[in-house]
Amino acid sequence: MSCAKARWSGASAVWASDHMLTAAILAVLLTMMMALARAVIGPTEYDRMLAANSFGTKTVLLIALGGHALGWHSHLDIALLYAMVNFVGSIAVMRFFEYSRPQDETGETERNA
Amino acid sequence: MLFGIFSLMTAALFMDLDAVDVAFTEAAVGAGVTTVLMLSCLHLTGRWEHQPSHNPLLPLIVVTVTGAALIYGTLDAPSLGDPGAPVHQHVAPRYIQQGPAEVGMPNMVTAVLASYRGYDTFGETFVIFTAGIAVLMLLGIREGPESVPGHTTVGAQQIILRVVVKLLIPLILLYGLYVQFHGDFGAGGGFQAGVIFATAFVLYDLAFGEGDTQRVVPASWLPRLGALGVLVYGGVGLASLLAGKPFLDYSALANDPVAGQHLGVLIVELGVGITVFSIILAIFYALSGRRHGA
Amino acid sequence: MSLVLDLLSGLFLLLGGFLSITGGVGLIRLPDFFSRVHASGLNETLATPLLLIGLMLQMDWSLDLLKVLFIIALVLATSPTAAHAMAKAALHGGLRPRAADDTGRPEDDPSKA
Amino acid sequence: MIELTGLFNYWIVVFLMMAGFYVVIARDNLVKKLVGLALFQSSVFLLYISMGKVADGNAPIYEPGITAYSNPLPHVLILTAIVVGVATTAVGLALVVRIQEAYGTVEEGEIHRQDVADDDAERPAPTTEGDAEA
Repeated sequence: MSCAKARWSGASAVWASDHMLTAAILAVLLTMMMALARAVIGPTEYDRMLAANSFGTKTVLLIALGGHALGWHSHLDIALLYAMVNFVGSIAVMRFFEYSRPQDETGETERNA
Repeated sequence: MLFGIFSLMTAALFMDLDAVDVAFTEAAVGAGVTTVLMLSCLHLTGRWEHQPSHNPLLPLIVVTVTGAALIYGTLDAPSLGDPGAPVHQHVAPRYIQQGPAEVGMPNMVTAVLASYRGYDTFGETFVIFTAGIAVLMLLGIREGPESVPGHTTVGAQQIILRVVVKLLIPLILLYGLYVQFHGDFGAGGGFQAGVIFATAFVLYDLAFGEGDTQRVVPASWLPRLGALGVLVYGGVGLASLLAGKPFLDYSALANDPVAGQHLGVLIVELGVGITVFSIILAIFYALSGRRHGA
Repeated sequence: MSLVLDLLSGLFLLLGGFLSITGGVGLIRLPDFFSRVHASGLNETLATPLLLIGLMLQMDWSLDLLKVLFIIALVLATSPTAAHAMAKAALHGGLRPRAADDTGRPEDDPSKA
Repeated sequence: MIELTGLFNYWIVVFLMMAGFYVVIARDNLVKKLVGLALFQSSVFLLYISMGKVADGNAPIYEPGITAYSNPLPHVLILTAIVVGVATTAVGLALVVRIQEAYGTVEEGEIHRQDVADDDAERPAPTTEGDAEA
């Protein structure tokens, strides 16, 4: 293993890690697609909520990684902000469902067209 | 529900278009505040909608025709990223070339926002203030805690959530301050910071209930705070007027014009931040206070 | 030194990307809400720090490193909390884990999956 | 064809705008209409921002050695517009809430029916139709 490492030039290691970055971005994008699919098909609201939350976290990752790869300005500020706001959004949605559940059981469900 | 996701994507798109500040705002506003407000309203009006009573075909045709016309219209438009487009010809080059020297801050967006286009921003702040007042007139804030503080029913089961929220809120507030005062150098400024601050309190409200939050920030403060923000902004303008310069010309605020600009922008951003924070929190109080009363 | 860093970074990014995709697959494939919460929650909690550490190893010393560290801390705090809160809200709202109904072997139920 | 591919940003904007427009005119639910308006609004944001983009430009934050920046002016306009948009959306939501309290529904057709019924009950005079219009 150490022999193999020694034969690697610095340039090829940079090349490898650059491609790892690309691969990681692609992986995150793929996960976002899956989360989106779950959000669209999700049978219950909770599934949608979960997918949205997951999607948000992956967006944080995408902005952090992609911003680094593309050299965006101050992308980390935005990623940080996202990580906060996404949490707030998830909690808000959760609260909303928790509140509105009893109403559904008292006759609102029939209207679900 | 998917609206939140949509705004996340929009912000990522803005990033790619170099609009750091806009992405920042959209991130702060779209995912958090808009979702919360929409949900509060949905909660009041019921979650399910009736089937549309009329045929969807006619709107579809209207939309298709309009869209086709618009797309036909775009054929003459300058293509994406063309530096020769008319947008880039008039005042923008001056902002870019002279801005850093004249206003003395690297972030041109903040410079244009607060200094060159100070009138516009003053107007926008007023619009926000007016909108907040309108919401308050329509709904009103339920004053005072209706539940015994510390014994809220909401989220009483969610102990983990409460602890994490408690840990998180100082961080969010700190970050809001950073955004507020770092706006001269990087993405950020009063609008975003105000929204972030409001988000922190909204989070507290969501986890601990109305009563506790109103003990921290009483609802009666908020309209006054909003007015204070607008007054701070206008006061800077008046100060420069009294110093013998045009309204909102910050060069008059210090001996060195650039330092004066910097000072003016800082104060103005602070005013904007205060207004945005208090108005958004007031709107949230108004919408969520109805929840229990209705 | 930089060679080791690059290799490590690539390793972290690869692992993180793999975990992220695994979470996405779990989000799509698992049969009910609670297992999906577990897939997404656990994967986010591990994949995000891995990816971000991989990113950190590629960056120069600056304030940005601290920001990434903040993002990691934030995601580590919020992601499990959000997952926990959502699962609790779902349980509170009347959703039951499938395995609780029977002996633990979920039968094939096309209406739910 | 190369000319055309540079225009795709407008097409995305048009698509978004029309999606929002469709929601506004085809849905009865007032909250849905507001969501549609917000969608419409963000398509306009996108239009402005994409117009401000300069190829190979950088974010408009001054750094030594960089000469090409994207246009900061649209950014400023849209930045304020987003926050103002939230405030105005909130006004719309507040109105919807009041309508809900007054009529017990947020469906447009239902509200209209109640309005017409109210007018009929108040004034059975032949001027009913004109009043319903107003």
